[in-house]
Amino acid sequence: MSFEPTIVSFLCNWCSYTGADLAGTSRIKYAPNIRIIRVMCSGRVEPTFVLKAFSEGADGVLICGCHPGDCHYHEGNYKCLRRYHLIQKYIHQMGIEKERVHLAWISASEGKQFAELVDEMTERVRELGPSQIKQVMETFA
Amino acid sequence: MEEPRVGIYVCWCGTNIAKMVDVEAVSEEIGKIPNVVVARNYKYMCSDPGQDLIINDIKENNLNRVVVAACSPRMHELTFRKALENAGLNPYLFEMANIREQVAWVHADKEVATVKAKALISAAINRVLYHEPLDTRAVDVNPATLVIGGGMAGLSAALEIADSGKKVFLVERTERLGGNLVHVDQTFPYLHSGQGILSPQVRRAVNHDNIGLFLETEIDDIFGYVGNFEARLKDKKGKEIELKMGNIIVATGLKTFDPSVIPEYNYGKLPNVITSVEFEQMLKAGNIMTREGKEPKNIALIHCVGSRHEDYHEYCSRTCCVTALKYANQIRSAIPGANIFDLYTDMRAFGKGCEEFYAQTSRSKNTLFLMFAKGDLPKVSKAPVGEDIDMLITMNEMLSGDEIEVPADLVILMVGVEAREDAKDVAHHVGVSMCGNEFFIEKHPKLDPVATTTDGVYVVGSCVGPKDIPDTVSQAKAAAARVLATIAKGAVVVELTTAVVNEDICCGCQTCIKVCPYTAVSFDEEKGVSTVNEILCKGCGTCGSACPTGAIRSRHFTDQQILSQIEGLMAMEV
Amino acid sequence: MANEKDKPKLKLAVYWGAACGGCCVSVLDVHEKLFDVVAAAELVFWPIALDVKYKDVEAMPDGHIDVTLFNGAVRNSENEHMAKLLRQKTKVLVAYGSCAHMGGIPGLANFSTKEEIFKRVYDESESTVNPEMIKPQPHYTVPEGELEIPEFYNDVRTLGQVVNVDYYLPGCPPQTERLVEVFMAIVTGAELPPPGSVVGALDKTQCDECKRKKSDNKVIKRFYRPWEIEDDGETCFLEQGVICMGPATRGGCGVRCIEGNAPCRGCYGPPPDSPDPGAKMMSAIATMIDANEEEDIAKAVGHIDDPAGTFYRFSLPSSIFRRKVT
Amino acid sequence: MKRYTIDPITRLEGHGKIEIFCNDAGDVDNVYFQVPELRGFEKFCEGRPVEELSQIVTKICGVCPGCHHMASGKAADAVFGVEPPPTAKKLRELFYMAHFVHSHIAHFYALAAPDFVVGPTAPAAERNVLGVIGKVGAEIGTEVLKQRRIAQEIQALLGGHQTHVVMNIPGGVRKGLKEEERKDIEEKARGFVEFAKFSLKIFDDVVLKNKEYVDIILNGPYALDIYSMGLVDENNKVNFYDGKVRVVDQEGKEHCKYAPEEYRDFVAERVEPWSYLKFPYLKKIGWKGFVEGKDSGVYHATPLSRLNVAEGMATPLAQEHYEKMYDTLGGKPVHATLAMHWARLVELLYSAERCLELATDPEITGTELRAKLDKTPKEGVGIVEAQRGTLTHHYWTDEKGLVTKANIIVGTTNNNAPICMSLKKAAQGVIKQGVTVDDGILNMVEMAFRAYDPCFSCATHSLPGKMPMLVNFRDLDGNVLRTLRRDP
Repeated sequence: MSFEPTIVSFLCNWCSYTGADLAGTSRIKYAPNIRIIRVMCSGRVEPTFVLKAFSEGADGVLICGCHPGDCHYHEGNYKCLRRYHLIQKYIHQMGIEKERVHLAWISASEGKQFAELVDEMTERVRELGPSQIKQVMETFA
Repeated sequence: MEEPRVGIYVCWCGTNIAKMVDVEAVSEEIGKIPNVVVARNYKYMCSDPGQDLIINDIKENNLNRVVVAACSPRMHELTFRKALENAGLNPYLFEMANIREQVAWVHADKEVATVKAKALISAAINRVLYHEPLDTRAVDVNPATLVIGGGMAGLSAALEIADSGKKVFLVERTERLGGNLVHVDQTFPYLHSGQGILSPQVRRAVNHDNIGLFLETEIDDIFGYVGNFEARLKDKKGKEIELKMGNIIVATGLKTFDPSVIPEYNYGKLPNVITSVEFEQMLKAGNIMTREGKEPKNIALIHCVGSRHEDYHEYCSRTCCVTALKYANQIRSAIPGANIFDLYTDMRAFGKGCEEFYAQTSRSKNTLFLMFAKGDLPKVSKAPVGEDIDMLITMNEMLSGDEIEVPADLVILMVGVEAREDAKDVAHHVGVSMCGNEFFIEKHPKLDPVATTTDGVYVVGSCVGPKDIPDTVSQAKAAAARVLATIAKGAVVVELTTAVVNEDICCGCQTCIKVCPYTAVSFDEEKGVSTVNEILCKGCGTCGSACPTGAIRSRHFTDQQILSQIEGLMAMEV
Repeated sequence: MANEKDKPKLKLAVYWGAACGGCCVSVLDVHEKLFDVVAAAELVFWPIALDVKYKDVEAMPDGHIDVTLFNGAVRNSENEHMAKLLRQKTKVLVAYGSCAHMGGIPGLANFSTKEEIFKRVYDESESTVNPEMIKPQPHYTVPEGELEIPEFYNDVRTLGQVVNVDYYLPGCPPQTERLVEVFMAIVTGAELPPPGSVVGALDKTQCDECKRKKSDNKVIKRFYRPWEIEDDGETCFLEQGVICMGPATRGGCGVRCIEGNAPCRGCYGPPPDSPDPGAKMMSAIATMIDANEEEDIAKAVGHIDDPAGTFYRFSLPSSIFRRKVT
Repeated sequence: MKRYTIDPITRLEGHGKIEIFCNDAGDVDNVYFQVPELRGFEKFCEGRPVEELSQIVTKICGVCPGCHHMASGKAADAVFGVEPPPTAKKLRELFYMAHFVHSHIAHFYALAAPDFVVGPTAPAAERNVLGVIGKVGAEIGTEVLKQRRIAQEIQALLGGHQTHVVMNIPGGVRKGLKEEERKDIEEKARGFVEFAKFSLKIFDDVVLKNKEYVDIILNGPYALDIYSMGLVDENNKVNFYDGKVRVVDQEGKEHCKYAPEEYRDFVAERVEPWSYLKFPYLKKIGWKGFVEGKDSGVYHATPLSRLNVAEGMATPLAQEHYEKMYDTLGGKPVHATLAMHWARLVELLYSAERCLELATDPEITGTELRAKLDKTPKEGVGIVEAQRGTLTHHYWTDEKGLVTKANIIVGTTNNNAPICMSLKKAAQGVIKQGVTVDDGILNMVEMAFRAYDPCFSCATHSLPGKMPMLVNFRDLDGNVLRTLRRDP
């Protein structure tokens, strides 16, 4: 049986989560590997959440926010973008592939794009294979 | 904290969820999770009996936490929070798991979908364990209202409110009121004069004691929150005007599509290809003629110009079809002998009296309806020299199946409508979102079509999407009614899902100050700590995520809640 | 506790795992007060100072020792054995210093595997001549008999990851005054915080005590290494673009590094209830970046050299990830 | 065969262990000194910014962190290819002298003095710093602790952090000295000089005036016929902070004199499977095992070896005592292990005098603290003389100054082989057929070990100073027949 990755996703309430809802109301099918957590703004997403997701066994983390300039809170998505870059640098240093964390902009109307994004991300992570972090946690001694 | 007693309710949503998620199995298994006291599944949780289930359980099993697994929280979170309130439980001790939009509707394998549903629910349970009761706060409502846009929508809203004796500031960027209707000669389906409808309204607005009118004025900035907005306006001379209001109605309208981008129609190249807007001018002036000043013998109307086409706009502009019918009638009465060719794809004549109008028009003589396939546009070209007509239109006529040539001296393009390019700025000032085609998004397309996700801000008329006059006016008056209701209440309730500073931890590094887009965080020199203004704070949580000490908590989105939710997501892995 | 007079001397033990000795020195740094301490407490086990052997500790009844100050991380089998033994024999086990608390500097070894470390030290080291690729062995037979040394583990762990710890006393090393405060609190039977708490450190972080000028100007265009700037000696390091762990590091040390014009290094660990010792500061630092364009942000982040070694300098083993994935 | 396990939980990178094997006749066959811990700094320094290392490596040893800080700081200067301005160099050395004063005071009074002041065979209970105090008076004990504290206050003032110093930055130091601070240090330095002189007087009164002790030093089983290593300035005078490394042979003839960056041509390290600590030796001579003589590359780097390689001390009073020592012990070089205590006191006096010189140097309060860094970082070696031996740090970095490789030879490591050999000799000298091994005997063995002031023992500074000692008499299978230990 092929490896089925688990992807934890953080979506901002106003654009991305609404976009995901739209994918639903439009009945667009996408990979079931994603598990979504709603935050009010991508600016709420901080490294702790990403690290926690990996330590709990996530193979990938997908963060979505409003398109640049469209943030419901003006600039939250930029704050997220800044953290995203540092998170990637950090996890890379910790021996985790950068690509396991991905940030994308999804507007309230981009249900289709969201579905495609989930499928792409799922494939990307499937190719990377299972994340080793959880195993490290278990064998840590 | 008291021992958590959680109630779980899995909704079938009729068959919507039930056909893709094994709701029985889910509620059974979830019932085994520690702290879960009751786990039920029911056809429609949002229905009254559904909500009563929750209310009774809260009372009988004294639940202190509730999780509903159903549709998107954006749909029914408030519904269920109310239910908790009715049962005497703080509404924030509730969490929703979205197993419809995020599971049932997007996945195809029932087994997998069921597993995922469990994961989402266990995450919701983990989260709700750490929910805390939150207060709400009532703030006074400033009785004045700002209406942005002086078109039919803005006018109607402004007058409705002003007539009820409340102050209105009506802001219009151009030098006159009326918006697009100004250009319209007659309106469908009853051929009332546009002016006849508009001028009395404009006159009343201009002279109304309760309406402060600001022409040639634009919004410079808006800040504040429901009940207490502050707006800074700039007029043409650059003069700044500061206003305070409790509610805002956005009625910025739309503009017509520019057809010169469509090669097939040669608009701008062939002088006798004109837009419906230009044709309205002719009708108003009362003389229909070609550029050469001749009376046209053959007149063609082409529908869906810029509408219902993936290269331009995919949506239907709603008013063009019936407008075309209106033209057919007006042309026939102006030039009885003229041949009228109506080139359409689908004739969309919905709305009161419109279908009848279509029937009546099609029965009349020398009006020929020709159908082209969506996307297969007719081509307008200059007629060869020698012919005594100006232009030829070649098209694949669907009903006959023939490729035909249509003669034309005058071609009228029924141009569609689109959002204004400056809609973005407005959206930003008032904090409303826009959909893909740049029209504003309503709070809920069905249940709350004039409100927005920003409390106290309403969107009406064509800035939400193409509309005819009756729909526009009814929206405007609906919004007016909503505004008047809040003014009547005198106070609105604001959620306190805001950031809060733990002063025992805050070290005064001041990282958070510049992070806040609403200047809600300030530094208390005396105490040497940051403080959050709960009314200015909109609860985005960015400051909490920027705080290096963890002193700032984002209420209802705390680290503990989210981290616990993540654990829950993974707990159900198989 | 019983009243002052007839109170028996406090039975005190001090032990190190993988540590540098600085913690022991910090105990000695009570200086002239040493005699008072010796008067108040009976040192029942302090290998560096006293002739008390493992065997003697094993012979003690459970809970015989009132307080053990365990410093150092758990790096090898001996450390682990002693941690478990002392837990058993001690009423109040204190993880003393950064290494026992969070893994400390030795915890940086979790960037590498045991094999990588051995390879570097015993094979590749430029001054080492080891053609036979000899490696130290836990058991090795010499002509005269068998020799034993402890087994070197792959991971460095904190004391709390090996045994149940009553209190954490942070610092590299802990400021001696803090030790004396805690020590006296125990001796005088003062009210102690709930087990698992950090003692001898403040809840507020360094900035609260830091004398440097700070403002809300926490926006950074470019990050600098300390040697890249002319430190004016009085402005907040962060506002000069130099990463300082102060905002995310408990106070209590007397901002000693900053007093020496070096940015705080984080040895006192994160404030209460931190889910991870470095992630909050990482988030704060990233948020401070004064750019919205992706490439500008990437450029700014490019100047944050060694994020893992910076934000987890003393706490890698206690971080969410524990160690590098290899 | 009998096996004696002397299991002192001692400190370097971990805990030390001594295994003494005796043959059936009861004579010592062989002795193994094992260091059972490794932390792997050489590996995890990789990836760190080079300026970080001077703070990270202090954690190699919290007892002599200042030495690692200085060696690392100098290595970082070299990586950037800069020389710190004079003021910076002098501030570093000033700090370093205080570091030496603090360390040497503690070692002498807590570890060495008990053996002589109280007596090597005196009851163990008395043979500690408290015993010393009993002999020479309580106010001295207090004075010892006070001087040590003062030395540490100076380190804290200059280094920011009293233990894990943050003074150095590539090209200089982070903090200058104010005039009032300088005055204060000058005062304290005068105190050091007085105290150092006083300490030498105690040594003179208690040790040198006691023929028995002098005899132990000169004729006890405590001499090793090996090479000596130490750092010297351009006049071949002892220097701790800067200069070249000089090695002399058993007759005091120069074997080599190398600049820091050349260390690999002269020193090599050997790995033994029974210890985590490597065994350095002179590369050009080669490793011949744990043996003495000109053909064996074994050398020691101790106070005694430092004086052996030098042509004198750079300060007047220290020079006097330097000459006196060699006159008394019969000329240079001296190989008597126990003479290290005397040498250490001469160094104490030098450190105190040098401290005073620097504190009164007009340049010391200068404001030019850092050299400009305009070269691309690459590679650098930094060498200082640590209390416990020549300390070498060698770093390689990428163009951003992030460390790609690090190699470190720690002070005590130099003496790893000599310690094994001294212990064997001492053991062979005192544990013989028919001799019942008792407390005094064990202490005789221990004295050899302690003389090196290996970093692990110095952690016991100013506490009742006595190596814990346990001897197991085992049969061939290693079963314990009888256990002998001292009561504290």
